[in-house]
Amino acid sequence: MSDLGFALQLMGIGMITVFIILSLVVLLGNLIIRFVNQYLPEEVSRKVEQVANQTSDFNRKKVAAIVSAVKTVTGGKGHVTKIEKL
Amino acid sequence: MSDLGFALQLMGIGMITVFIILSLVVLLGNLIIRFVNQYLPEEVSRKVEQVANQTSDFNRKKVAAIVSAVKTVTGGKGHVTKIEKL
Amino acid sequence: MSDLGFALQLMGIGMITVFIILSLVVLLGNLIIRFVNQYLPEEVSRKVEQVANQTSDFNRKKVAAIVSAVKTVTGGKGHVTKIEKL
Amino acid sequence: MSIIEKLYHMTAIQDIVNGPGTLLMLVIGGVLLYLGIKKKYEPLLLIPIAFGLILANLPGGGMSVVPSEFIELDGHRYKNLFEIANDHGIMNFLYYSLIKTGFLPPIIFMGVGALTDFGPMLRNLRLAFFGAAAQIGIFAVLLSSIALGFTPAEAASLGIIGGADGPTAIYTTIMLAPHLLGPIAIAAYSYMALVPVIVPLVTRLLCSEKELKINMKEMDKLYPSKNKIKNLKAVKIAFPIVLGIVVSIFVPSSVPLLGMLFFGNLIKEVGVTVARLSDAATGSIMNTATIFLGLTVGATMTSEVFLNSRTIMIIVGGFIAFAISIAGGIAAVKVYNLLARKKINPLIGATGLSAVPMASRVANEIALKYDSKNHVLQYCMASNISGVIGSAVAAGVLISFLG
Amino acid sequence: MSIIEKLYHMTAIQDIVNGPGTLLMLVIGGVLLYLGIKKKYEPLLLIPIAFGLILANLPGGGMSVVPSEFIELDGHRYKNLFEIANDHGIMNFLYYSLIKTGFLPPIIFMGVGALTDFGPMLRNLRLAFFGAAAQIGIFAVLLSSIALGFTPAEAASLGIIGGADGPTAIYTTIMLAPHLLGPIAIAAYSYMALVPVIVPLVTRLLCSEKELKINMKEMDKLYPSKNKIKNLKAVKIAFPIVLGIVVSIFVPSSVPLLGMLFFGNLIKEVGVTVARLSDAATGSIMNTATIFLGLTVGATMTSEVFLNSRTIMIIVGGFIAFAISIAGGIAAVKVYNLLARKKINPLIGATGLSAVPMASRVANEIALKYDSKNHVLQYCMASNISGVIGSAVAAGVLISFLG
Amino acid sequence: MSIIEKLYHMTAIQDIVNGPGTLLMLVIGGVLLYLGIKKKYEPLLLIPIAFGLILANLPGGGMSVVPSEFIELDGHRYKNLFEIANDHGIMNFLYYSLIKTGFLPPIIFMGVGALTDFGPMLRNLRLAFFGAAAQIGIFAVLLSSIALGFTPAEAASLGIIGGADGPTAIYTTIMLAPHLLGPIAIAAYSYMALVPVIVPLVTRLLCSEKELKINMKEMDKLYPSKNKIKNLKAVKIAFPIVLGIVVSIFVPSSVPLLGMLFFGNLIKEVGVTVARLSDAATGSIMNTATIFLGLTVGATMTSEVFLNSRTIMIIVGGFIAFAISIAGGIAAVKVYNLLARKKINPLIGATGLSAVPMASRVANEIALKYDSKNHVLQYCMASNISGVIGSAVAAGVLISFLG
Ligand code: NA
Ligand code: NA
Ligand code: NA
Repeated sequence: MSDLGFALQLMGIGMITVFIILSLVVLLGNLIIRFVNQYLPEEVSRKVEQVANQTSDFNRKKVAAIVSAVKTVTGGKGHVTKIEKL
Repeated sequence: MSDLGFALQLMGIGMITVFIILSLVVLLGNLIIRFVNQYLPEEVSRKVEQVANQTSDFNRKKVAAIVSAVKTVTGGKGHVTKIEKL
Repeated sequence: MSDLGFALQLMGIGMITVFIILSLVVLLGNLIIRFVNQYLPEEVSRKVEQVANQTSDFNRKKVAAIVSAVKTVTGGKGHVTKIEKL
Repeated sequence: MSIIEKLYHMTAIQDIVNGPGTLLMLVIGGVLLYLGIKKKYEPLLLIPIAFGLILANLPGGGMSVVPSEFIELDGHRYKNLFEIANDHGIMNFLYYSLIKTGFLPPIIFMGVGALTDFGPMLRNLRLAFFGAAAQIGIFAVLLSSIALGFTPAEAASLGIIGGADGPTAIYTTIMLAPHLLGPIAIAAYSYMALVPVIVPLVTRLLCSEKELKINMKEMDKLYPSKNKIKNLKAVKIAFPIVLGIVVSIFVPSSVPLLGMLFFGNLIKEVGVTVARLSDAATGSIMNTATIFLGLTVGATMTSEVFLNSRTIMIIVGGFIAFAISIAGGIAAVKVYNLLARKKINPLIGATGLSAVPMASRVANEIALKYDSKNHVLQYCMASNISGVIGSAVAAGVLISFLG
Repeated sequence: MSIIEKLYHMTAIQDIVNGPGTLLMLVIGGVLLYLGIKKKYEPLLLIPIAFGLILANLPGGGMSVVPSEFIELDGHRYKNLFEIANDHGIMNFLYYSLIKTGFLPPIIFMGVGALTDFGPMLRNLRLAFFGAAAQIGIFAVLLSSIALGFTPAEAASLGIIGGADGPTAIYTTIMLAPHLLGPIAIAAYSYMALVPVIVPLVTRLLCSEKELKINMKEMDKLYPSKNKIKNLKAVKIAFPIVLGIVVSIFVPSSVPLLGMLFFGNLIKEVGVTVARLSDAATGSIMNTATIFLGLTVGATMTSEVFLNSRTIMIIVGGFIAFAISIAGGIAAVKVYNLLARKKINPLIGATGLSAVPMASRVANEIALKYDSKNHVLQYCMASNISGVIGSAVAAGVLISFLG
Repeated sequence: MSIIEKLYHMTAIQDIVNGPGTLLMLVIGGVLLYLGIKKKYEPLLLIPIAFGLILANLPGGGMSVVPSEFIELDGHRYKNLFEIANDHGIMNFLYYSLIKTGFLPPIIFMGVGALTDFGPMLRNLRLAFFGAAAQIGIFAVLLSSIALGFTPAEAASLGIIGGADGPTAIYTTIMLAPHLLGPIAIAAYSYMALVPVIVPLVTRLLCSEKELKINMKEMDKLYPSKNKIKNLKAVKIAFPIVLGIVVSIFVPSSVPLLGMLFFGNLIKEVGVTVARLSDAATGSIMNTATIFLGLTVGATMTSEVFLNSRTIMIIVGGFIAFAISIAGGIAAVKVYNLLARKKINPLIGATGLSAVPMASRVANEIALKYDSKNHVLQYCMASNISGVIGSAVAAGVLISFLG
């Protein structure tokens, strides 16, 4: 087979595979969502969850840092008292 | 020698060695304590030392971070004014 | 050639090279400065620049940390209100 | 021989006199540094690549990567890493232990995974399809490159630039055509940096104003999706595991890339209990990998390897691959819109290319230009991230058939 | 051959059809992920191990560790790392450079050392004895495993699970029976995670309420110790140095483990002047080592290696080893209490097992359940930490005689 | 053989009885630990070196670096790293992969570069000259060492101690005389730690009070420099690029060191866009490299290698090299002052030695002692930093002629 013919075939195989896999992504994603909704709902409004998520991500590194820093500075006796709205 | 006999012997050697080493841990630990008490006492009450230790550990990373952060935000002119008791 | 003669020669080559390279450091440094002064002046008083530099260095790690930490603690609604002069 | 002569022979001046290619390479290194430093084109990679290129082209420094024939021995054996370091210096030690083994790109993909949030994609799963259509550039350029005389393996490496994903392009090239690693890496990262230019160019050529004004949020209101996600965390944890397994079954040769991507994503989503691991994956491991990847990729580009017509063809071909991929994504949306009532903004097709997250940001800006209330970022991210999977799958197919 | 056929052959579907073991392994991987993620059983290691296991068992991905015969050449020589990467992929590159060389466990022990505080042990040195008695499980299971048909080297690797210390178990197994690495690592980490179940079980079986109520602080008041530490910092610095030397003299084969442990501890105790080093040892080095240790250990577990009766025996044997070790520690306390006036709470014997610091926390909770004022944590930590030394010494003896 | 006999043979007691050198080495290790911990002599390196030395000298632990003949095979081939780990343990695995390949010193230099601020040098470029004169100690000691019977390669490694730069000394010794690595590294780092003693000693011997009172700032006011830097950031970015190229052309063999130094400096100066890279270079990479460099360099010092007259000569020779280098820098200033109107404080010559930044701090203190308003720190830093370049260039010359 010529290189070009082979390349055409490869194009076919490649694009079919990519489409199959991304179809599976869609399909399996939906199945996971349905499965989780059914068996592990833990009804959390998405928005709250998102914020919480974000917060906890920050928390881990930065809030912990600032809070413990303030604590340490003051030998465990201090905390930030004024944090106002922007 | 049978594998089982060998294993028994190994058990003996192993447990004896473990006991010898942990005896040495106890013995040498006590010797070090006595030696240090005698020649490098630097009478520091243990509790204070501990706190100091902890503080300095935190200090290094976090207090430095917060303090210099505040300093930098304010171009070296600012400092945290209110840190109150918890 | 004797090892000693060779060593003497090496001393000559070595010190000459070191002097050449450090002359080039001086020369090229001056050329770069002139070139930059002529074509990329961005007239910034050195002192201000230095401070800014330092600040931005700190900023990157620490100010970001403290600011976002405070933000996160308060869900994006808080900021540090009192930072006073030292 | 006098001292002066000895001194002269110690320097690399004679080499420069002999081969003026060196000077040209230094100029190219300077240009890449300029792009990385001043223009901020993917500086994390272009700066190390450029510096590696400069070091490699200064004769006598022993910092250039030698062709693999230099480390071949009789009987299908190779020099060991210690011998490579002894004979060819630390840059080859790094190259042959970290790059030629195919090690660093998967390691970087682990970090990419730990930085990737599949949330936007999971919330708009349908849009993930368009990450498939946007791989067409890879294969289109593969086809044309073969026609232009590249071997299939070389053509595949060239085409994969259209995947718009650095580690994927580098991994594929290592596996298929390592002698083209330098120019392909540079093209891949340069065009990713040029996404703010290329995407608007192609989009305006192919899309009407009306199409670009399609408002996804209103479409969502008109035709709400059935599956609300009730427990996002659980879904996000299950997703990389299931996907990892399925992809491994269907395209085994993409496992080193996608397996590590999904592993990185898993440890991110598991969260605080394994935060040590995701911190390492996105921090020290990824940064170290980036430095050594950049320096060694740069060090493959000696003048003999770089200064030839193929490099020009790679630069041109890479651009075409990018453009066709974007066009492919847009075309797929147009076809979809012909058939479906719930219309999709073609920008979501354009971002199927990947180049995460810059393509999405650029697409969002375009949308806002036409309608200042039309925020498409989250929707673009869906196809954008699926484009990463898409091109890694395409890479797996290519490696499987040509490797 | 049609496109569809080619496509099919690219996938691993046929392999799965041929070997149903793969599916079973995927289920096992899923269970381990569940234990790590949801049950939080040592997630830092179980999650990477489980993911490595899954990747290894998906045929065609080339992510499974090959038996060492595959890298042997004629004349007692081995493929070099570059060849291993070329022939067997990056997972074998990682395994044969980092694991089979015995490199990562000592590196992790350096981090463990830099995280360990010998303070509680130094303040209650006597209690360190009970870390010796709690190694009996190692040798008891060694004995029974030989009776069941394991080779001595295999039996030793199985027994060392009773040392309740991950890096020690892994290091010993690498040295003595690398083909059992996967199940032994999983058993070791699973049982360490199950310490909150196993310790109460054994303790309640063997101890009376009266014994569990023994209050160590009151005993200390009744019979105060003679040696108050006046300069804890100096003692803590001298301790790892002296211990390092003495252990090296008596059990040289434990030096890679204990030497690195004491080195890590030393740089921790020296403090701020070398904080860069201890930060690296406990941070980037240890986290990176953990990721690669987990993935590669997981990748050794292909269905051929894992799915056989020996694995079941290892799982059972490991549990017995744990239980006997705990019982041994408790028994030693009981014997001591027969002879001494200053009584010791048998929980301090139970924690001689190691599994730091979870065993101590669990023991403390048990004590508090019987008497809400009886805090034994600090005392438990003494034997708990000495148990780490104890099992590393036992490992040294085993490697010395069987390696 | 009885249990007791077997037990005895497992220990290293017999080896200690046979070779009393071991005990002496342990004492030396203890002294080095004392210097590092208590006296704070370069603790980041001396502590790992000392601990490595101790581990290496405890027979049976397999933690000592074996001579390179042990890894040589027939036909100019070497054992591969996997075989080295198998046959000689992890310490040799580390040594032969990271040190003997010349890998770690350039990696550390990358971190040094990312920590170095060329600003003070750029503001006082003229003073960079005096970093050249202060390399004379290297060559003077090279000369005398050859006279004392060292081979030229050994003599060069000894002389390079006078460069007062750890990674440079280690790199040169790896390339020229790896069997002397231990004592040379220790001498280099010890004398760098002793700079606060050596610099005042030599300075007071050679300089009058009047000279030490020369006030650089007033000189600057009297004879202001022509080139004010208008855009420091641009200059700082261009400088490492241009210097990297020029040095590579003139002394190619210094490229592994200086190329990496300038690369590290470049990513520092580019700033925030590549902060991930400079953080890695100065953080995880450099700290990890320091730990393994220290341990393995220490592990080369077995009693057979260390306990001989050459070690004494290295210790003495190193001191002389330091002293002559300082004197050379001072002499150059004196000559300059004879010719120029704008006088220079001889302390700026003394700091040409390098040992950044301690030499500058010490010099500043000396100046302040004579005149509490005479701050010379910034001026000293100029020659101080140029001394780093100077000794790396000298190293390049030596490697080029003797390697
Ligand atoms: Na893509
Ligand atoms: Na234990
Ligand atoms: Na120097």
